[in-house]
Amino acid sequence: MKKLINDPKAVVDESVEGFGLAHADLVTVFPDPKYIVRKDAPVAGKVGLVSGGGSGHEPLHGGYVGMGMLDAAVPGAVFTSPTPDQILPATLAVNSGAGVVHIVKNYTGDVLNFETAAELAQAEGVEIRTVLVNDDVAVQDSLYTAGRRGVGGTVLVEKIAGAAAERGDNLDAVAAIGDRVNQNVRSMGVALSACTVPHAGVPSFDLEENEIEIGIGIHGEPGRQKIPMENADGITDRLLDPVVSDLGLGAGDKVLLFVNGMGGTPASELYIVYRRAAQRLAEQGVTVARSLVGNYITSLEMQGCSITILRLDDEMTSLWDAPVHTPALRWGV
Amino acid sequence: MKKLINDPKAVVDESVEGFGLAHADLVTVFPDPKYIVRKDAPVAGKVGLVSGGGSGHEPLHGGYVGMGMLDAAVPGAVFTSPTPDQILPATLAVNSGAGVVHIVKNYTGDVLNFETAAELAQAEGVEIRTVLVNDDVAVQDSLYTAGRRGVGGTVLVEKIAGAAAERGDNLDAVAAIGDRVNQNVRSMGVALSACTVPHAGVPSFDLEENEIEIGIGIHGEPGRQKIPMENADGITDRLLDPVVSDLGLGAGDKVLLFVNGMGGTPASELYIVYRRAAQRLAEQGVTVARSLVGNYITSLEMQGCSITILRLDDEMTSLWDAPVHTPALRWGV
Amino acid sequence: MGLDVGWAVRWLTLSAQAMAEHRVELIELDRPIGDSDHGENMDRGFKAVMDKLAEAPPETPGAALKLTAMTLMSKVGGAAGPLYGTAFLRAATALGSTSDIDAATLATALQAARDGIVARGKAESGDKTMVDAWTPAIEAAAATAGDGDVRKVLLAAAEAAEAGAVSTDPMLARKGRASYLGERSIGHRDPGAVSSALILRAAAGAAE
Amino acid sequence: MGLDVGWAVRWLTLSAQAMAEHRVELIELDRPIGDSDHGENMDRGFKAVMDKLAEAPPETPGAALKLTAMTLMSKVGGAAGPLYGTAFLRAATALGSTSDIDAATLATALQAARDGIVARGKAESGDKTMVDAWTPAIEAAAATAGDGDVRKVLLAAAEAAEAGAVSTDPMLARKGRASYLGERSIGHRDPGAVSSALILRAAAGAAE
Ligand SMILES: Nc1ncnc2c1ncn2[C@@H]1O[C@H](COP(=O)(O)OP(=O)(O)O)[C@@H](O)[C@H]1O
Ligand SMILES: Nc1ncnc2c1ncn2[C@@H]1O[C@H](COP(=O)(O)OP(=O)(O)O)[C@@H](O)[C@H]1O
Ligand SMILES: [Mg+2]
Ligand SMILES: [Mg+2]
Ligand SMILES: [Mg+2]
Ligand SMILES: [Mg+2]
Repeated sequence: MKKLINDPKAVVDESVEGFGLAHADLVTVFPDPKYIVRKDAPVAGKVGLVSGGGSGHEPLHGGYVGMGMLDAAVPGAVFTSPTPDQILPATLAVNSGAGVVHIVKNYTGDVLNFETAAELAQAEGVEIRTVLVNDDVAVQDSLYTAGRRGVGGTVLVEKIAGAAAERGDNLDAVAAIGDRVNQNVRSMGVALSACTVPHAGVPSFDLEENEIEIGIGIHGEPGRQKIPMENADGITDRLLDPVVSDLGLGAGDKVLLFVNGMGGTPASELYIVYRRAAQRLAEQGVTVARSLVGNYITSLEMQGCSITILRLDDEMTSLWDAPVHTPALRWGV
Repeated sequence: MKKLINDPKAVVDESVEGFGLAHADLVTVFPDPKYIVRKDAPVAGKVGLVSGGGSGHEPLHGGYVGMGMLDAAVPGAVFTSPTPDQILPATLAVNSGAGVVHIVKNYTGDVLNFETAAELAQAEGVEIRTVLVNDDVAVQDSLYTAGRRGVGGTVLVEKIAGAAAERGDNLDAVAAIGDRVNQNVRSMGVALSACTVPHAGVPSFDLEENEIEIGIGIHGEPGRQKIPMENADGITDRLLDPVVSDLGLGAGDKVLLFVNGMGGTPASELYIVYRRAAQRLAEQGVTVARSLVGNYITSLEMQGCSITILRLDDEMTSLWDAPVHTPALRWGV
Repeated sequence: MGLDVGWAVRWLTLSAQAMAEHRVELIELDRPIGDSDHGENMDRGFKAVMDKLAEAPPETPGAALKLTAMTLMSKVGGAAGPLYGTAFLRAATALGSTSDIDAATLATALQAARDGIVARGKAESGDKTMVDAWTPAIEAAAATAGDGDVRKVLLAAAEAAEAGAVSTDPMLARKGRASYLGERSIGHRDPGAVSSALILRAAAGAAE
Repeated sequence: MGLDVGWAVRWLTLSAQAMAEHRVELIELDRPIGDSDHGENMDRGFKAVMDKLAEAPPETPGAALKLTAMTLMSKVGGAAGPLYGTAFLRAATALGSTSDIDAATLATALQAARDGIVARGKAESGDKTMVDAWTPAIEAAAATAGDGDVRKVLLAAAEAAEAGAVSTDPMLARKGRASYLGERSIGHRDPGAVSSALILRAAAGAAE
């Protein structure tokens, strides 16, 4: 394991500290308990948006704190959901009285910790709504499992719900648009290599030189199946097809196509995947109205990518286009 | 070698095609000879800015084509400078009559090919100025070598010269500000792993499990020396100190601190490096007035980073802050 | 002779030792069917419990367990943090302010802990989670409580939990991160069940 | 008997074969002291030359070399593209419209090629570049030209270029990418010197 780190136990502390120094114009970092708050929070009259989860997915979530997106992010240890004693003060810090929406990726740990924090916040008089993100089609959605994971769709939920909050939507409306994004977004990922959690020191799964793992999540957890290495077009089809069919996409649909890098894959390769996905969608009469290509929700230094598609309507499109000013996503301002 | 590619010989073609599809609102891609042009080029009355070089450094240079930065980018084969028959039409396409500045990283191949293209363009009546970027302190600057390489500073030259062109500076003025940035910027990089050029199929150099390569460039070329692995703070100091001393930085100086990822290193690690660098600069009384952290000039999937420092004056600062709208860098608009 | 606050503190201390010793093993168990952090999480959490115990020594076993609950909830994160937090909190509540725990109270407290885990995590027996260690453990505790010997209760619980952890090997996971793997989760032992067995073994050890 | 356009086309064809055959070797040579692309660049360039020759067969040796120059300049990129492009262009200019190259003209054309490389790249002998193959090659060509035998000139040039390529092993690079390595460039053979020797060997082979 070669990493640009000091003490493996200090990775999150030092990284978040550096993040706070680099983006002191946009965010304030609280070190203990650790959370990241939009510089001008709480914004009077605005619904607050809080998300969080294990670290190692940067720029998610801290990189999305700022105007038009999150009011606070709560980073846990690497790949470990944060604790209520972090989530609660973050929630209180961004509550202007209009209530707070928790955006939670559907993992047992995240759900349980946010649940506790929401109870505690409500006990302190803050109205809470929770938007659960579960867009990963690699996982069977069933009553008898933990359900689908929240992956790439999370970025889109945060952006669009954030824009709704910024324009002044009320608590229920912000949560509703977040839910609507979640209902219309699906993702699937692939790993060409595993990642190494600093405190573990060994790769999170084993892959032969000629194997890839299809259907991975974002926690270095193994995926749906190992298959022999294929070329980019073949891999793209394996990710795209289940996403398209789960969404029931067809001619006339307008979508946002998001090709996400897992951290260790160069942009040039993501564009090769994007090319194939865009061509396939065009063949099916689906219009790619918006695009996002890059490392937006990662798994440390894992090589691989995920494809996320959001079926757009006019409101989601205009909320996507609305100004955003965060360390990792910025436009219109 | 596991990569998200199809035919290794088609990597640049397919990647640039995907890039053009994803950013069709900002750029036009010409496939053969290959170059990328700002959608609204030539901009009447504006000096044109053209840069280029080998592919594999994405988002450099194509990602910086757009309002406030480059008018055209010319991608060569992976790590191979482009040819005059690409550079010439790119130059002609962005010439509004106000002349064109070539921003050239100081590598023999880039210099020779841009030189030929400049001659050909001048023969067609286009006034050309060339800004040579050579900011890499890892290389001895001497009359008896190819001189210092152009690395991280290139991004800053392109942004700041681009802003000068956008505000209407004339040809000599744009070239002059580009030169001024180059004179005030220095960089140094480290590799924790090598990268693999697709057509070569083997890593560009060998590193033991416990070795790192200090002073690498951006072409997978070996660096100044191999040393045993160190922690992030130690590595940061090895990069920062030569940059600071070569620039002659001292108390009272204002700088832009740019921590760049080489492609395979997660953002969290870059912020650990940023933290140390910012702390060390603060100790020396140097003010970090602007920051940039992320993958902006890469070496395929190489693990590692570079530190670039630009000594700022008021004009450079305001040109840095000026609006920019490109696929990879965007603010103020 | 019941169990006093000294036992509770010894229990937590032995648990902390066990988490430190088995940290790598628990990480390794969490690797094939999870995200390689369970050992790290538990070790971090129990180290924090030790710090808290040193800062403000509790006066009753219930207070010790409540302090443990709050610390695990705030330091562990992940799935295990809230689950163990709830378990210790419910056990603490069951104990109330008693300073001398008899066998029946002990069995009730263990039952409350297990029920807390189930209430939070909604897992059933056979879902390949820590519940598969706790359920046989409380059954064994209930079966032995009649004898009135707290040590015997704890030993029975620990042994049953260890067997329960082993029993997760052939199970197909239906809760937590391992459930994403479907069939591929079969053949691996659940890390949370193993840490649960270690904690119950520590409880027995503390009563020696 | 001088050299005609048939020789020129055979030369280029054999060069293209040599680049394809030695592609991996040239990439490997470019790895420790460069960026692992020289073989790929040369192979791509000479394949393009073959296509051009097929499209519009040249009428004179000079026309063949000019077409080669333009193609290498537009297809190779890197340092080698402009350098070889200039070399072939200067040689073509030296040949003018002659359709029958005698030994003296041949030596002059080779000298013009070398001078073109030096004019573009500013390298001196001993800088560890292709110049270290070309300089001994043109010296050998000049020394043998007096005999009037073009084959002898080409063989002498090829042999000298091969020796010249070997002579780069102990040199410290002062030009091109290898110069970044300073002392670490010592002990490696310059890839451009090797490709130059291959091209000159092809020239001799074409005259057999
Ligand atoms: N719904 C659940 N009910 C009971 N136990 C669970 C549940 N989900 C997960 N667990 C337990 O938690 C353990 C994993 O804990 P840990 O690795 O610390 O958290 P995470 O899965 O968030 O990384 C599993 O081995 C399992 O025993
Ligand atoms: N200034 C120079 N003069 C002469 N030859 C040079 C010079 N710089 C580089 N070369 C030659 O070019 C070769 C490298 O070519 P190539 O690998 O194709 O280009 P690049 O170095 O741009 O990747 C070197 O081996 C050397 O022989
Ligand atoms: Mg976890
Ligand atoms: Mg090259
Ligand atoms: Mg885990
Ligand atoms: Mg090369």
